[in-house]
Parts: sequence; structure tokens; C-alpha cells
Amino acid sequence: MIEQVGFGLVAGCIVLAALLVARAKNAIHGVLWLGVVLGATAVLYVMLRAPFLAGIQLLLYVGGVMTLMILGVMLTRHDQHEAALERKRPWLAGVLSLFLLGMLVTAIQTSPELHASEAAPATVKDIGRSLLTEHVLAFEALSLLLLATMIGAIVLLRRDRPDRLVEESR
Amino acid sequence: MSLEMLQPIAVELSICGGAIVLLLVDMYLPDGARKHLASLTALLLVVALYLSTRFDGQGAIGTVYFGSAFTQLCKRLLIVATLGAVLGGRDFIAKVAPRRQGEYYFLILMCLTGMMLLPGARDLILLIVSFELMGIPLYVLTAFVRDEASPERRLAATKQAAEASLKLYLVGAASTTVTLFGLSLLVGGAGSTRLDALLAAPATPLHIAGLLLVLGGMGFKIGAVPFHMWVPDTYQGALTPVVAFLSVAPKAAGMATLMVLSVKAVPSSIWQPALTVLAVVSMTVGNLMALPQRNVKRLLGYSGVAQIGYMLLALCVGGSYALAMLLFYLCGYVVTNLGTFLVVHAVADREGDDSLDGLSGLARRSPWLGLSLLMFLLSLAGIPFVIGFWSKLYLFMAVYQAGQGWLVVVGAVLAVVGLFYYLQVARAAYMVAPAKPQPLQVEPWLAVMIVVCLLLVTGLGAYPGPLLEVCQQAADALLLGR
Amino acid sequence: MTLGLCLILSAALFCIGLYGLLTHRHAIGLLLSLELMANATNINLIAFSRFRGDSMGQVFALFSIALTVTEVVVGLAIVILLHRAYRDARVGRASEFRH
Amino acid sequence: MLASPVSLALTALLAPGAVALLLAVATPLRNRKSAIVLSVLAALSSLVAAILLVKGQLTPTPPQLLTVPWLLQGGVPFAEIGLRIDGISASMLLVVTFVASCVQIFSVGYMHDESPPAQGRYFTYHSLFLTAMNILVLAPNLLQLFLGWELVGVTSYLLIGYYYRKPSAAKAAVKAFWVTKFADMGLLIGLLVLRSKTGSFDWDATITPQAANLVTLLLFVAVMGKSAQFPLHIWLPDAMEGPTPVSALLHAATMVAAGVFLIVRGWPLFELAHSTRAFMLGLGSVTALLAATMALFQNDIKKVLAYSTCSQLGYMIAALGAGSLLGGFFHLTTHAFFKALLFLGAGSVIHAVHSNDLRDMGGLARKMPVTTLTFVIGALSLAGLPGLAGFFSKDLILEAVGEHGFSLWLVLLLVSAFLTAFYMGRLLLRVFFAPATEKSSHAHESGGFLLLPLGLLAVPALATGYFGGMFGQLYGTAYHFHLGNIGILAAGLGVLGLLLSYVLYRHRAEHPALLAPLGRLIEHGPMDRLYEGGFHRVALPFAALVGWIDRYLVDGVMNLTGLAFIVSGQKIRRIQTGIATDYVLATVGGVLALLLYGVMR
Repeated sequence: MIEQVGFGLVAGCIVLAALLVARAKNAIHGVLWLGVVLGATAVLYVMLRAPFLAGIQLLLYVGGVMTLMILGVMLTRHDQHEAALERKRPWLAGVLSLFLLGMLVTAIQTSPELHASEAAPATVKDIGRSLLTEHVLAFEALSLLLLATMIGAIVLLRRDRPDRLVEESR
Repeated sequence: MSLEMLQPIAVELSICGGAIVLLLVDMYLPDGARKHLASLTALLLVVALYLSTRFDGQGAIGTVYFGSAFTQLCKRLLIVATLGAVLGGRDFIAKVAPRRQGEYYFLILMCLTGMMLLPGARDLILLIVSFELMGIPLYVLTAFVRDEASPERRLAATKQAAEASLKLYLVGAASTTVTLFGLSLLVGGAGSTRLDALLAAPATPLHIAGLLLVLGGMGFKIGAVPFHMWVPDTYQGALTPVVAFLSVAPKAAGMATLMVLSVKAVPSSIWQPALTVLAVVSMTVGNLMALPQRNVKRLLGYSGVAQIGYMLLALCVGGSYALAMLLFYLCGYVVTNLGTFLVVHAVADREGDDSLDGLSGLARRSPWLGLSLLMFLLSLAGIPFVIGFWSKLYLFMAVYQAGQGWLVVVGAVLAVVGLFYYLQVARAAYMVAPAKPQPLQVEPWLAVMIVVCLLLVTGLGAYPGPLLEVCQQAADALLLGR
Repeated sequence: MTLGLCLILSAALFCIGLYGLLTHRHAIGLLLSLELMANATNINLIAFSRFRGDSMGQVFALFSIALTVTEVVVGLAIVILLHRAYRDARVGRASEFRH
Repeated sequence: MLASPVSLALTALLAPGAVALLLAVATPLRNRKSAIVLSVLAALSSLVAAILLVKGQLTPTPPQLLTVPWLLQGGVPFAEIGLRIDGISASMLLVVTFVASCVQIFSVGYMHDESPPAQGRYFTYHSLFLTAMNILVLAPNLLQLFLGWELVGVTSYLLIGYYYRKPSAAKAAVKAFWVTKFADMGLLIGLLVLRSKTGSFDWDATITPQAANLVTLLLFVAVMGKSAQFPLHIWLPDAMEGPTPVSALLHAATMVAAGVFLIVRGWPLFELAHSTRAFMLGLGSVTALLAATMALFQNDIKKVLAYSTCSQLGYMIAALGAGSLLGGFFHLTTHAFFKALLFLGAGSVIHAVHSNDLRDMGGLARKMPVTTLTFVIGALSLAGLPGLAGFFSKDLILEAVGEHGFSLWLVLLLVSAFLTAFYMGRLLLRVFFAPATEKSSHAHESGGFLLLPLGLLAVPALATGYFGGMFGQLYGTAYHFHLGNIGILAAGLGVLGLLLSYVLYRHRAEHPALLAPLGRLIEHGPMDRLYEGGFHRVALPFAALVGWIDRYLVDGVMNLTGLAFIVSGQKIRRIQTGIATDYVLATVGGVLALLLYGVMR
């Protein structure tokens, strides 16, 4: 029972905060509400017996991505006007989203339900073993990907010349 | 794990190892010597090509990777495509991004590593990570800003690059997210990330929904309609050597992965009708929208969309013969399209005009460039004695023999429509008086790569037998192997 | 708490993200929406992991998180480039190439 | 015997091929006179080889095949490539190389004023064309024929667009290529059907009549395009934008006849396909009549000849439709000679007058005696004057069509025979015997390079008719000439047509002495008013109507089809708004459509 209520609370929290992100008018508010979604999701992970992932979620997302996002907002904000997030075609988007939701829910409802497994939850050790045996290739590829991303992000914003663009010098 | 086990991915290992060495070398190179990074990259690619003949690349790594004649062919094709783009753009990149060359080639090599892992991947995690390893460098490569002396022109170049990569990125990120969501449904249903588990899993509605979401994501990778919207805009905005690379290698890798998935992971009854629709729509929209284009890169972008449509025809037919012909088409497409873009690069980037007018009188200004362009266009249009003709003939043959005569008729009609815009380009090169009479100079390495493409297009057009043989073996290896 | 409920929650999150993706015009808004959708994927994976009782879903989720992070990093860099070019991060500004 | 047939055929094929390749690659060579010398020498050596080949084929020999397996796939050849030497290919090779040699010699004089690089380009294209045509003619199977067929189309495109500074020429080149390529789709699909029904590309593979009908019908679509049959003939008059020797070679004598050759070559298939042949008979007759009607009121000398070509090709198709293989091929041969002669004659006239317009010409009989004489021979041969080559071949066709009794198609063909004589008479009178105009008064006879080919072609235009027996031998069928009722009727109609043209156009003509008494006779008789009235009230309005339909309806429909594609391209390009979020919307829309499909299934 407690579990049901807990899930209801967390789920409500996630959906509500997500709606606020999707309808955010202010970039900073949007980022903060996203933080709530991600945080609540971490709680959900704990309830789903995945504490390690919950930790990762908090560390990487709430710690890393949120910081990045805020940095991004700061870097792209020049005055009050541009911090506002412009939105268009809410009706079309709403219809399409509800349509997708309808289809997904139908698919979920008509697919056979799995009953909760009673097996012991996966430990960090299990995950680590899986990463370094079966998925070691993907793991190594991921490390390359992170390196490429790092280099890419640097080179994207670097210029050959130190002098500034004409717009910035104005 | 012993080193022996890594033999199937020895080529990839050598390339990513080389890439990291390249990055280190770059740190200690003086500005003037950075030009040689391209040569180093090319050398690395040639070595990799040689290695691919030394190691047969066959065999499995656990359950996640399976090397075969199929992966071997795909890897060589990808290396050749990359080599062409690297050497062809060598001098241009050295001019427009002199201090970012190390990163440029590093990213290309990373992208190549990701692409080469794709055809052999038999595990969804490896697959999606490789896709990202291919995709992320592309976002960055399309955003390379031309270095210009005057601030105004630099701003214009920044705008171009930003727009090109923004469009690729937004559509790409949306597709990746959709794919990931689809994969989560698949993995949950099948209880495993292995491809064969997907095939064995019960076809519940969730499973089907997951498969179709993944198909949507794949549609983006190959640029099929309606996931193609980024193609013309990104082609127009990005640096031409990058486009030459983007228009062939990732498409080939995407198509190869689509083949793997449709053979190894998806019951054909689910994808086939959807693929047929994608094929017809891509051919139609690509060909029609290319008709009114005046910008060559844009025109070729739409032409690429149409070409993908033809390839999808063979994919939705399926079977050993059709897949072999698809591979053959893919090889032909890679060399032809690469050559076309290199010629466009040689002309447009020298003149700073990538409209059809920029090509006017090309045959007079540089007869051999004109001839090369004509051959490539004939190949794209499917006229005999160049490889494109055999590609289309074989592909239509495979589709017809599978009892899909109406698809052949549709394809043939649209091929004639396509002829019209290819002729527009040929007309500009051959039948319009040059705007500037002086002869055109081409950098030596660029010239070499164009000639190599020309030789491949005409040589394989005259004698396609051996390549066909290889393609058939590869297709059989894909069907019969793990 | 059943698997179905978790999946419906994630579907709802995905659709809300989609709604944001389709309505936002500002690049940051688009990135936020993409994050919502990616998060939905992870909820799916973890839920499956829990109800199947294996670690595979969690491993996949780990990769998924890493992939999303790389996407965001590059995305932000592109947005900053966009802003540098147009002094504006609304994506509609960059529409020089069309038709 | 000096050489084996195979080596002769290889010589015929490779000599122009090597020259074309050499000139394409070696720019310095192309930019000098050497291009002309090489090209003409190659054509001549092909001609010699062809003559020797035909000589060898006169004694009955089985067809000789030299094929190499090509396109191996899993150790099994997908197709073969090589040479097939028999009566059909040898005689066609002779026609092609002979006309090509004449045209190339003619071109030396005709293109004299062009710059050396332009001439080099021209002769390179010519060598390429000859190679392509020989590949087509010597093809051992349908696949190789298709290769040659397409390559011929490309060279036609290049040659029509030769005067690339003229926008109309570039447009005509594109139009010709597009229309014929559209038709070629039929050949491509026919090829696929043939291969999947019989497992090979050979035309003598065993096949059911039903499949044969399907395959031949598809092939015939391509023939309609290449051989300019109604309604796909529209490109041919436009193709006259190319240099006149090109019109003579490609668009009169050889390339447009490739369609007829395809049917002759694929006869084992066409023989089985009764429905296709019935269609061919009808369409050929209709084309013959319509094109002849349209030739009546053209004022461009080349357009008259172009429509005449359509009309004569209609005859050939009708003959093959009626089942007369020899009739079709015999007419192809005689037509190639006299029509090439006529075009080259027209070229000589145009060279002298600097105009294509009939109204600028006149009085050339005195100034250009050799051109006049040879042109008259060609024209009379085309008009079917008894004794000349055209008469015999046309007679053979009419006899074949009339074999199964009196039919509508026979009437159409007879009427076109009459009209042919009429418009050729008009042409002769206007060009050579009318009073001189300002432009034509300065004309003088052309030089040796132009006259030599005229003389060379005049001989077969006169005399080929008497070699019917030889053609019969090459084809393995007996040929005996005998003048039947239809032959007499056709000859009568031809003479009548010539006379009528004389009656109508004599006022504008300087009367040849021979015809003067006749002219006086008619001038005072009641016939005059009758003819004139009948002609002006009936024939001319009809011709105008047909011309209108052709220009606005048929051409219009073709242009509209092209336009429809372009306009729809213009329309749908609007979806590419340039705004990235719209692209995301399209992507999401695509995904949703896929999911919807998943739900529906």
C-alpha cells in the first residue's frame, strides 16, 4: 500500500514537473523543473531497486547535465527578452502527443504483463561484471565516444583566429 | 580474453589507435606542418586497408560481434570512402581550418571506427554506442566553420555552419531519442540485448511498436523520406569535403546496419510493408524535389535521397540475391557519389559558387574534370558502361524476380525523371558557355582521388563481375552466418 | 506498482517531452524536451530490469545515460555556435537554406 | 579469304572505338586536324571490313558467334558479350558504316568553318557514335543491344546539342534524350521480363506466345521512341537543330532505324507475338500517314525530311507488323541510302544558301547541278518512282500488307505513298526550280568533300532495288520481284503525286524543259481548278488540323507530363521550410505514421 502511494506521489511529481518543463516560458525555470523530474526519477529508481542507477542519475544528470544546461542558458542569454522560451503550434503538438500516448498505452495494455520478479536485485557487482565481460566492447567504444565528444565540443567553439567576430565586437 | 579474440576488429583497433596517436602528434606539430596530418591519416587508412587483407576478420567476439565476409566488404568500402574524402579535401581543409586539422581528422577517424563496428554488431548496446560514435563526430564536422580573413565573411561562414549542423543535430538527436525509446521496449520485451533474441521474442504490440520506432531512427541515418529533411540543408551548408564524406560513408554504414537488422532481428512481415512505402516515397520525393534545384550540393542531396529509395526497394524484397544486389548498388553509389562531390568541390570551392552556373563551361575549362563529372552523372542516372547502370539493372532485376513488377515500373519511371536533373548538371558543364574562360587548376591529391573514382566507375562499369562475386559472398555470409 | 504503470508513466513522460519538442522554438527548450524523452527511456529500462529480475536493463540504462550526456554536450556546443552566429538561440533564425 | 569473319567484325567494331577513346583522352590530338583524319580512317576501315563480311555471308553460312561470358555471378554467367555475325548483322553493318563514312567525308567539308577544337569534338562524337552503333548491330543478345542502344542515345544527345550556344539546340537535345529515355524504360523492363521468363537475354530462347507478346510489347515501346513512331515522334523534328550531317546519319539513316533493326533482330520473339504485330501494323500505317501529312506544309527543308523519315519508318514498322521481315529490312536499307543522300543534299544546299527555309531557296538547279542531280535521284527514289530503289522496297511492303486482302492499313499506306510523292515534288520545285531569291542568287556549287558523298550515295539510291535477291539470300528467304496490282497502283499514285505537285507549284517554278509541254496542257485544262480547289479545300485544312493536333496536343501532352513533374517538384519543395523545428515535426510525423501502421496491422 505504502508502495502504491509512494509510486503515485513520485509519478505525479514527475509528470507535473515534466509538464512544467514542456510549457516553460523561462529557460532557467525549465532547467530547474527538469532537475525536479530527474531527481524524482532517481527516487523512482530506488523504489525499483536500482540504487546504483539512482546514484548515477543524481551524479551525472542532476550534477553534470543540469550544470551544463544552466551554463548554456547563461551563455546564450543577453537580455530578459531572450531568456523567454518561445513556443508555437500548441494544438498540433498536443494532438500528436496525445495520439502517440494513446497508441503507446494501447500497446502496453494489450501486451502481456510481467509479474514482479522475486529474484534478488542486481548489485553493482553484477552490473560491473556485465560491463567488463559481455559489453566490454561497447564500453570501450563508449570511452572513445566520450573522448570524441570532448574534442568535438572544444573544436566546435574554438576559432583559428583569436580576434572576435564582428557581431561580438560591436 | 586473449588478443586472438580481437582479430575480427583488428582494423578498427588500428584505426582508433592511430587516431589517438594522431591527436598526440598534433599537439607537438608547429602550425605550418599540420598539413601533413592529412597524409598521416591517409597512410593510416591505407595501412588499415592492407590489414583488412591480412586478417580475414572472420569470427565472433562473445555474443556481441560477428565478423564475416559481409563486415569485411563493408569495412573496406567505408575505408575507401573515407580515404577519398580525406585526400580529396586535404588542401581545402588546410586552407580553411589550418589550426583545427588535428581535430578534424581525429573526428573523421572516430566516425569511421563507429561505422566499421556497425555491420558486425550483434548486440543492441554495441549497436547504439557505435551509432553515436558515428553520429557525434558528424555533428561536429558539419559545424566546422570556414576560416575567413574578413570578419563579415567569417560571420557568414559561422551562420552557414551553425545552420547546417543545427539541422542535422536536431533531427538526429530526436531520432536517437526515439530509437533509444524503441530499443528500451524491445530489450524489455526480449529480456536480452542480443539481436537473435529479438527475432525469437514474441511479437507483442509493444515489441512491434519498438521495432517501428527503431525503423524510424534508422530512416534518419540513411536519410529516407520523411526523415530526410536535414539532408539538403546540411549538404548546402557544410564544407564540401565533409559533405562528400557525409553523403557516402554514414549512408553506407546505415544501410548495412539496416540490412543486418532486417535479416537478423526483425521478422520480415513487420518491416517489409513499411520499407516499401519508405522506398517509394523516398524515390518520388527525392527525384521530384531535385528537379527545381539550382544549387548543386542541394540537388545532389535530393538525388541521394532518391538513390536511398532505390536501395530500399531491394531491401524490402529481401533474399540472398536482392541483398547482394543491394550491396553492389551501395558500392556503386559510394564511388560515384564521392566522385561527384569531389568534382563539385574542385569547382565550387575554388570559385566560391556552388550553383549550377558555377559549373558552366566546365568541359571547356577543364576537359578531364568535365568528362569525369559526365561519367559520374551518367552513373547516377543509370546509363550503360558505367557502374550505375549495372546497379540499377541488377536491382530492378532482383525486385522483378521477387514478383514486385510494379515497384520496378515505379522505379524506372522515376529514374527517367531523375535523368532530367542529372542532365541539367551535364548541360551546365557541357552546353553552357563558361563564365570565366581561364582553365581550372586542381590540387594534385584531389585530382588523384577524382581519377581513382573515375577509374572505379568506368572500370567496374566495364567489368562488374568480380565485385558482384564479392557482394554475393557477403550477402550469403550475412544470411547464413550468425 | 506494476510494470504496466511504470511503462505508462514513461510513455506519458515521453509524450510530454514530444509535446515540448514540437512546441519549443528556443534551442534550450528543445534540449530540455529531449532530456525528458531520454529519461522516459531510462525509466522503461529500469522498470523492465526490476520486473524481470536481471541486471541487463540497468546496464543498458547506464549506457543510455552516457549517450544522452554526450548528445547534450554536443548539442549545447552547437547552440552556443548558433547564438554566436545569430545572437539568438531561437532555431527559426537559422533558415537560410530552404526549399 | 583474307580474314575470318570474326576478325573482320572486330575490326569494324574496334577501329572507331579505339579512335573515339584516343580522341576523348588525348586533348592535343583532338584539337588538330588529326582528329578528322583518324576518325574518317576508322570509319573507312570499318566500311572495308563490313564489305568483306557481307561478301562472306553471300554464300550460305551458319551464324557465327564469338561470345565471352560476362558478369559472372557465383560462377554462372549472368550474360554474354560478344559478336554475332550473320546476314542480318553483316548487311546492317554495311549500311551503317557506308552511310557513316559518307557522312564523315561530307562533314569534313561541311564543318570546315568551325574552330579546330570544335571540329575535334564533333569527330570524336562521330567515332563514338559509330562504335555504339556497331555494338548494337553486332550484339549477340538483347542485353548488349540495349547497351549500344543507350550509348547511341547519349551520342545523339551530344550531337544534337553540338551548337551549344544556341538555346534551342540544347533544349532539343534534352527533349530528344528525355523522350527516348522515357520509351527506353520499356526496353529495360522488357529485358527484365525476358530474363526472368527464359533465364537468358537471347532472342531465340523458348518462350510462350503470351510472354512473347508481353516482352515484345515492352520492347516496342522503346522502338516507338527511338524510331519516332506516333505519338513519341515529337523529338525527331526538334532534333534537326543538330548539324545537318548529324541529321543525315543519326536522325535519318541509322540511329532511328535501330528500332526497326531491334525488331528484325528479335524476330524469333516478334514472330510469336501476334497481338504486338497487329498493333505494329496499325501504328506504323497511322504514323506513315500522319507524318506524311505534316510534311506537306513545312517550310524548313530539314523538317520536311524529318517528317518524311517518321513516315518511312512507319512503313517499315507496318511491314514488320504484317510479317514481312524482308520488306521491313529492305526498306530500311534503301531508305538509309536515299534519305542520307537527301539530308546531305539538303546540307549542301543549306551550306550554299545559309538558310533552312524553303522560301529562301530557288533556282539552284542551274547553280548547283551536281547537288540537284543527286537530290532529284534521292527524291524520286523516296517518291517511289518505278525503277529506283525506293520503289522496290515500298512495293514489297505494300504487297505484304495487301497479302491478306484489302484493309484500312493498306489504304493509309497508299495515301501516304501519294502524299510522299507530292511533298517531295513540292520540295524539288521550291528548292531547285523556283525563281531565285535574294539569298539563293549568290549560291554556288559546293566543294569536292561535299559532292563526293552525294555521288557515292546516289549510286545505291538508284540501284539497290535490283539487289533484292542478294538481300533475300542474306536473310535466307527467297525474293523474286513481280509487279502486282498493288505495285502498279502505288507507282501510279507516286507519279500522280509528283504531277499534282507540279500543277500546284509550277507557277513558282522555272519549268524544266522536259515538263514544259505538260505544263501548258494543264494550264489550260479544267483539271487545274479541280486540283487546286480540291487541294485547298480538303487537303490543306486536313494537314493544318493534323499539324495543330501534333503541335498542341501530342507535343503538349508530352510537355505537360514533363511540366507536371517539374511543377510538382516546385510545389513539394515548399515543405522544406528551412526551419529546423519543422524538420523535427516531419520526423515525428514519420515515426507516428509508422506506429499507426503497426497498430493497424
